Amino acid sequence: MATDVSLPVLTANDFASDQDVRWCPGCGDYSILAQMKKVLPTLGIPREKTVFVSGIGCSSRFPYYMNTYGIHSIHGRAPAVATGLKASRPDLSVWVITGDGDGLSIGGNHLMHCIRRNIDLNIVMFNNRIYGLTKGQYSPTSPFGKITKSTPMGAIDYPLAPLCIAIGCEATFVARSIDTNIKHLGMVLKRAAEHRGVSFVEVYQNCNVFNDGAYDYATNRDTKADTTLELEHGKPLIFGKNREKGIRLNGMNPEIVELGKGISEDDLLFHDEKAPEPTLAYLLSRMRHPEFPEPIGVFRDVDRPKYDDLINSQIVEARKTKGEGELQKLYTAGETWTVS
Amino acid sequence: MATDVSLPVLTANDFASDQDVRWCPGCGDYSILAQMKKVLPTLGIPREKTVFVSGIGCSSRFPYYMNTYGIHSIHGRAPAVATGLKASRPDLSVWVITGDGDGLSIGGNHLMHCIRRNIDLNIVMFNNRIYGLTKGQYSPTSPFGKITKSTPMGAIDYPLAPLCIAIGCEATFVARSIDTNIKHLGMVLKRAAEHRGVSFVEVYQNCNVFNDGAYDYATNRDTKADTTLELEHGKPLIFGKNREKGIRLNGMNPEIVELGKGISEDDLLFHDEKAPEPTLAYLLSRMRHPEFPEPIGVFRDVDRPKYDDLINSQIVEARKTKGEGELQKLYTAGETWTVS
Amino acid sequence: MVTTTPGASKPIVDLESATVRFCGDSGDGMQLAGTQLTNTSALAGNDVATFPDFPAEIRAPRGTKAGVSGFQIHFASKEIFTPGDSVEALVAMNPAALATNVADLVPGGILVVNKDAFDEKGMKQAGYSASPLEDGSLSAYQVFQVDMTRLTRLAVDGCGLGQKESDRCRNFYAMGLVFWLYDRSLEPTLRYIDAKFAKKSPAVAEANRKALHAGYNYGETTEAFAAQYRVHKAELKPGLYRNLTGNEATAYGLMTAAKRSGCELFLGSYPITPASDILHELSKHKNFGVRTFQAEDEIAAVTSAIGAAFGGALAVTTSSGPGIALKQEAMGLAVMTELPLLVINVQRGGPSTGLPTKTEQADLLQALYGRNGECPMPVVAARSPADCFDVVQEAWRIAVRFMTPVMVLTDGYLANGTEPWRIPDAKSMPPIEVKHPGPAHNGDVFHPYERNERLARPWALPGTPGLMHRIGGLEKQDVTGNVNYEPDNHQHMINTRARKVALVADDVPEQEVDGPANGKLLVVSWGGTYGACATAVREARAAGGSVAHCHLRYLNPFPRNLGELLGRYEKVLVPELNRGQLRMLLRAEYLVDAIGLNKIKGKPFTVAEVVEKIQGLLAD
Amino acid sequence: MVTTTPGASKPIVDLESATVRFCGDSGDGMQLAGTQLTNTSALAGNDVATFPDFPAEIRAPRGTKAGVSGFQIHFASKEIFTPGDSVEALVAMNPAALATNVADLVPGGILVVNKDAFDEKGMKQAGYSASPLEDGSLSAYQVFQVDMTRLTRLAVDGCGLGQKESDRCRNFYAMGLVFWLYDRSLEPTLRYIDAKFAKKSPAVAEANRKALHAGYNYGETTEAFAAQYRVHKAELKPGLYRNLTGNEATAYGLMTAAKRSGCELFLGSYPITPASDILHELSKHKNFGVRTFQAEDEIAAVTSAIGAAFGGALAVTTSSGPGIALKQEAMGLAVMTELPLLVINVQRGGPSTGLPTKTEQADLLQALYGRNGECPMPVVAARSPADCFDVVQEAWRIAVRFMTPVMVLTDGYLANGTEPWRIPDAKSMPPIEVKHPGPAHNGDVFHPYERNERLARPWALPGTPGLMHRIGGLEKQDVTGNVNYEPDNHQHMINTRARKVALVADDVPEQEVDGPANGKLLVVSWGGTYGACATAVREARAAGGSVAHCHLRYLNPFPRNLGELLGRYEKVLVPELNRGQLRMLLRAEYLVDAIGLNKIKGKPFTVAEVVEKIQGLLAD
Ligand SMILES: Cc1ncc(C[n+]2csc(CCOP(=O)(O)OP(=O)(O)O)c2C)c(N)n1
Ligand SMILES: Cc1ncc(C[n+]2csc(CCOP(=O)(O)OP(=O)(O)O)c2C)c(N)n1
Ligand code: SF4
Ligand code: SF4
Ligand SMILES: [Mg+2]
Ligand SMILES: [Mg+2]
Repeated sequence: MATDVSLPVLTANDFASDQDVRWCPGCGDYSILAQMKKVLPTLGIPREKTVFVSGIGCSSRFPYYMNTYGIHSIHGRAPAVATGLKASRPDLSVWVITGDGDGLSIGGNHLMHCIRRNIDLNIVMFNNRIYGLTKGQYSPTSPFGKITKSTPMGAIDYPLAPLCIAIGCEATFVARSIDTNIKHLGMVLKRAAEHRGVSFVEVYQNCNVFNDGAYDYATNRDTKADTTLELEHGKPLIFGKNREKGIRLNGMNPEIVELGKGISEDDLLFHDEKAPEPTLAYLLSRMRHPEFPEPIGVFRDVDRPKYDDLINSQIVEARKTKGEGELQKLYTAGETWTVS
Repeated sequence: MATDVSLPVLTANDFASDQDVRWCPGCGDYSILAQMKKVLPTLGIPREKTVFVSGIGCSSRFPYYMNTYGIHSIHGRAPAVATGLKASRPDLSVWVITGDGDGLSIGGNHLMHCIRRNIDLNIVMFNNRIYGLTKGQYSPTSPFGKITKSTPMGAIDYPLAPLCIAIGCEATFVARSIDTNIKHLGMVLKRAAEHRGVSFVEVYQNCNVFNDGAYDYATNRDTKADTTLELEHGKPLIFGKNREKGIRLNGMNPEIVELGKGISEDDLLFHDEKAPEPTLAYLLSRMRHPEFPEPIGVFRDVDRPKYDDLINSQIVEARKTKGEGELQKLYTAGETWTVS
Repeated sequence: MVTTTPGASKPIVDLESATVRFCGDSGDGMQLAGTQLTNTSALAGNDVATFPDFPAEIRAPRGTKAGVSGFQIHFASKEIFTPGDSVEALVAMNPAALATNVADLVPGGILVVNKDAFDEKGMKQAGYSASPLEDGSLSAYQVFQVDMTRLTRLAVDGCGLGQKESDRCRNFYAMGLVFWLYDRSLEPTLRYIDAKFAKKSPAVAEANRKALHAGYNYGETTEAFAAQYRVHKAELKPGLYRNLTGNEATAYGLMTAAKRSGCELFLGSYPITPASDILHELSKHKNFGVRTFQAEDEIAAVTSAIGAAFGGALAVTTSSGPGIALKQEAMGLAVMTELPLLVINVQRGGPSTGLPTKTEQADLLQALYGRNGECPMPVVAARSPADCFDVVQEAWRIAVRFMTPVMVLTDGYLANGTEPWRIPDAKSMPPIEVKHPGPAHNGDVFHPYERNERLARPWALPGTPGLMHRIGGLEKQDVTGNVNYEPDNHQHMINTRARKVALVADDVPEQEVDGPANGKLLVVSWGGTYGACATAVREARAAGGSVAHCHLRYLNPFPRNLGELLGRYEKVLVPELNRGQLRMLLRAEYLVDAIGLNKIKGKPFTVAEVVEKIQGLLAD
Repeated sequence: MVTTTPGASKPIVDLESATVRFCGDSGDGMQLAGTQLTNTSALAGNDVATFPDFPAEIRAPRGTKAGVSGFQIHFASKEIFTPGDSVEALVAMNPAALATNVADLVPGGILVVNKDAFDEKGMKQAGYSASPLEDGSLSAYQVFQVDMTRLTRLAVDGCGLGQKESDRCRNFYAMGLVFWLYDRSLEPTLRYIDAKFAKKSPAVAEANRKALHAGYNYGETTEAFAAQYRVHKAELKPGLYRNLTGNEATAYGLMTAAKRSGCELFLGSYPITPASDILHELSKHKNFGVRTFQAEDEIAAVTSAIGAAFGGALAVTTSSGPGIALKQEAMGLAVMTELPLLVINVQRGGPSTGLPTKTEQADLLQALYGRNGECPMPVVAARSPADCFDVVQEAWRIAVRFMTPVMVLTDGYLANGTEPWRIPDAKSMPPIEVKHPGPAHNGDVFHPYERNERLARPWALPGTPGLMHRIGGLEKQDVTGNVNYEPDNHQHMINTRARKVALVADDVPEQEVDGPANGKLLVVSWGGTYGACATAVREARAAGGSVAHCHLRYLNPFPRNLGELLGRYEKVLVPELNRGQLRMLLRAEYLVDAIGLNKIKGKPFTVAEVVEKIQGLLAD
């Protein structure tokens, strides 16, 4: 398209819409928005070819703030809306913005099916472990025992792990980042955009009004080096302030070990984004604070034919074998007779 | 309850309702029904304490044929219906009967959430890899490329693996059996009933009208010894006509090995239903024909507090701390004033 | 009148029309038998109407009443609109079929039974204590007991088929017999056998051929049958014809609308009886660029269609009963975002799961009021199988002209019923105009909710430079399309959405009536009851009654002249397969004391039922 | 009349009623200020009515118009039904609040502004080019510019709070000022401060106390205010009172219905504005045996409730707008299985996501017709916050007496509004009778669809020996409850379900009217518009108009005498916060040419709007 070629170099500001942002001051959503605006200009995709689709929730207001096409749809259905759009308009770059409630509570089934179809969408789940927009009920990712407006005696549902679900549906790209870790977040968003096929990104996001500090352990200067672990493809799993700790495989389970004392990097578990079997990614997705440092970065990045390609190649295929459809032929197929 | 004590010894027939069974002749559902009728009398639970809840589908007609209480609800919602019933009536033994479409397509989200809550339901999914009742469209478990009424050029969605999903939601009991393997099926159903907490059982079921032979590989005398593997707790993973083959762990992935030739049983992967980490169960759930023999039996059986216990213990707890609720106290809580 | 044609060994009785029903076990191939007689009669130049009657979704054990499948064909030398109230000839392949169908056979009618099926077991399953073939309970009919099983086996002997396969040829034997009875050519069926089996399995082809001939000859040779019947050509509009079911017509209509509007067709659907065949049909035509998405549920089906509509597709979702209920929330989003979308409801028996394979008209009020808030959308309904073809195209025309979702109502009776369809000329069809705004030049702002004279907003497609905009389900500010909670804007938008839908009335033809422009009684109908009502009104008028017929295609908004029209008659009768939903709308809108004729039995009206009601109203 | 009371330094003007509104940023604690004045006035013996007005769900940046939160209190020495059309005193904590609220202040009304907030930034955010405090645009009002921020900081100085915390005390300063203005006691608020902060943080408690007194003394001492106002006790029914919001009343009503019927309360719900507070309230009372299940979505919420109902619980599901649309399919299952179930719809602005925090009455037709097929269920609506308490109990009484789901309609205005509630005596409430059939003795068959004189089927609970039975969404055979597809049975069941719901009319009181038994005009209203309509009709009558008021609690079925009643007046007016949904039902049912007064602005009617319409109709 002409516009693609004559595309002026865009800046983050070019991706800002004219609407004033209506999140609470201090909300983690702001920094995700900022990183998205930084990343998009680096993708070489014009604004008019980019579409943000969201459900309902604070996070789902996101599309209003982007100077692209957008649909702020209904609660939980963004993956389905985006599937219809991408399947019929493969030329577009389609993002899905969802929350832990929007995406895993009411929308869990759509998420699951759009992941298993491997349709080329970039799904970003803002996980603040709470229902923000409705003012503070627990969500499917709220920890067991969490006290909220709807659980004064503590939640009795065991939380879902977004990445475990995604991997259970054989997602071809799975990653995690943190709202305040802006460089890392930008990197992850870019990787997600570059992956062909479905990309699922969980972002730890602080809701400073209804769930403040949910991720203190992972963001706080003093502790984050010990509570998170940055995944790097082909590298051993090392963490700690002085990178003095590592993850080793003990049978089928991970264990934390101190480096030195006869344990060298080679004894550690090495990360492999490209592993055809998702077993490693699954194991990593189950490492949870406080027992383990929580991995951030790209868990899995593999290739598989995409739904949007497949649906269109069947059309090409059908035209090749049957020829471009002709209505008159269609009408007259089968038994006909003439009345004169 | 009186009836419990004075309970006459029941037989399979006592569990048969007066409705004539309306499945196609030769349908795999018949043998599941037969096994269920055999197992129930062995549980020592009176018929009136047993409830079958189903959605919509051929499989979901099941409750009509059982002389127990039952709800043939609406498509995909059986897990939610059963959750409401079990949460408010913990004294009942509640079964959920669902199909691969009912449970994984429209009902996937309810299934996921009822599993993660670990509510004490016995869920049996009749997986015939097709929509039977609506006469033969592909389902979420139909293989890629499957040609059906709605996919004349082959399905382009990658199938979901019911057990991977269940394990991804941290199911506390996960098992698989086969309609025609009646002894094994009976054993698995009994184990499911005995487990406290949610039990998820996938049954390979033949739809001889719309998907005949889908499980030929796993049921056919000549091949089944090589295409399936019976899991036994604490035992090595061995299969093959002469039990000559086994599964060994190669790094994080399973591989098939020939026994003998320097490879002994001890080199094989040993099954552990009770493993606290579901990594092994997950790995087993991903072994698929033709690359691997498909495990049948109990994949996982661990204990965790049940939702139905938790919701009720909060009530007990509240009564202990606040005392049995009194309406008058409730009304007069907070600021009141008298008009005379 | 009876004639004897040379060549034919028996006298031939000429009939103006005939109604025949094949019935037997689901496994007996009755649908095929019916289809063959239908095509043969159509090819012979008759007007035809059919009514296939399947057993409920779950397949029942062989030989049980629940497993009975039937197919009724009405063929005539005059224009007909219904499959006929009762049958003049009934073919019953087993006792269960006899038990469940014989009541519809006219006294003196022809009854052909497969005698071999009337054994102990068979009769028990049908609930017969004594054999109806012997206890005289069938004395009102001309009963022909044929050993069909035995004779078919004899006929196909030597083709090398096993017994089970041989017995599968029984329906061809029955066809042959009926074809002889109505002096029908075997050619079309022989062609069918060739096309269908010749390659796949020559033995089966041969056997079916033999069975067909055997049945034909049985009629010819046995003493049993005294005469043959003949139904002459009908006076039909000249042209090329074919048979079509309502669901096929819907699918073809959608593909045609796509071509006419230059949009690509996207169907988001989830299987459900009786709508699934639209999905099946469309998925066969990928070479037309048709994309069919079998979604995980109805909500994903409709929301995926909304996404496709945003992208510029002719977006459709199809369902029935409970599936439509599930789509209501998302339809609200389509109304709010003012995107063109077709929601096709193949109505079935309700409430809840109800009677999935039976027909009903009870979703009209849901179509109008099933959503939260004031959420208006146009509603149109098809009146016959072939009419589905036209109605979906008209619905799409409205959808794009007014930028609105449109609900299309058909029903299980239309969906599976067939009628001869005069094949249109694709090239001569006018385009359905679709305009998308072009790129905007730097600086000038785009207003996604700026409206034209029809109050339609622009359909700006992603990919168009400079038109980037966001839509959603929160209340919108007019013109800018920004989220807006201001009281006056909300009132304005509520009024605007309502006015836009109301304006559709100016864009569609005035309502016409069949019959006198004023008089004693006006029969107002909608949807699948057209045939019965049209026939009944004509009969009543032929009998001298002052009665006219007004059949509504547009249910929201109503045609602009409807109120005035209703006023021209002393009484208004509204026959419906529900408890009076259209009646209620007419009463509320026009304060007319409309009278109802209501039936909810999972079956269409018989002409007689409507005639009787009309006579009654004309009498007093 | 002006008096000077000893002790009070300024003259006191007696008023029959007063309307005050606090408004400011969401963070300014205006809801608390309003609640305190409400309670204080109630304790002083006034009748009170309130209207909290929250910003839309998403929190807006400080100081913007979108972030403005308001709370209006109407207190009087007479009986009142509404929070008042306009306000006589307005407290605006910042420019945005002033800009969005000043229009509602009566000319000559008292306007108190926090002068300190009127800086560059603040005024820009509010869209003021020039300062309204200087450009004379407020000349119509008595403006009092108070340096609230500065004065509050001064007052709390020494309590050891940071500036941010100090500024949080501003609302107490404002309260103090208003309390002085209306001669209100500070006691209740001081008690509140104690209860709320004393333990948690003595410093904050101290600061709030100081701010409160400072505000009060400011009024007392500054020259600015010429007089104080006083509203005397109202003549209220003797008894013990408290304030209650509609959502609290709904929760209490449910708990009461549970106790009265001996059923355990099960709530299946999914959070949604403005219904969530019912879930929140009920989840606090587990010691009543209340089970609250926060489901994964609305469909799981309602279906879990259906499961609980099968088990014998008082099963409820609560939602609003889009959430109710999603429940329609499952409601059909409840209708088909004939289980008692309450579906509570706290209506909000629609369509689609609409205006989540605004009120509307546009879900009435959806309540009646939102489901597939003929799917009738009773519908009742609450008329005031406290009335929710009675309506939900009545709904449960109907549900168990007739074995049917019942829809309860409230709205966002009732849900968050408060009114004084005369606390009933729990012990003296009659039981709601619930019968469950007992064990059956071997052999005798149980018929789950056998009916009593109300056509209700037995509520047989799992666990009861001998009563094992299966229910579901497919059409049922009457009496046996077996799946059945027979035409006549379907017709019979459709009629039976409809008749059963119709019979409810014989079980509820006849409709009453307030005013003359016949005359020129009857105003018919339902739901939350009660207050405005009742007040308007009384005013119009006081002015000599021949007008009566008929407020419907029962919307399906209508009270049995309604038709006759409508006939007794020359004209019928139906004011609704929708496009005329009840009006349409009345027109269809009774062929009465009802006239509509319709407003859809997310706000309740003002009394003046209704009065004007009434006058207009009485005039011509
Ligand atoms: C059908 C429907 N049900 C419920 C709601 C109310 N609702 C809006 S957002 C939301 C959950 C928000 O949580 P999450 O997805 O985590 O987003 P967050 O606000 O935390 O970013 C709910 C329950 C709705 N708008 N629509
Ligand atoms: C809301 C709704 N959508 C769709 C249907 C139609 N329907 C009934 S069963 C079914 C799928 C059945 O497949 P499965 O769950 O695998 O059961 P099976 O018949 O194969 O045992 C569908 C799509 C329905 N009854 N209700
Ligand atoms: S409520 Fe929480 S998530 Fe929502 S905007 Fe405010 S801080 Fe962000
Ligand atoms: S259609 Fe298939 S699954 Fe259904 S009853 Fe027949 S054989 Fe069984
Ligand atoms: Mg959240
Ligand atoms: Mg299936």
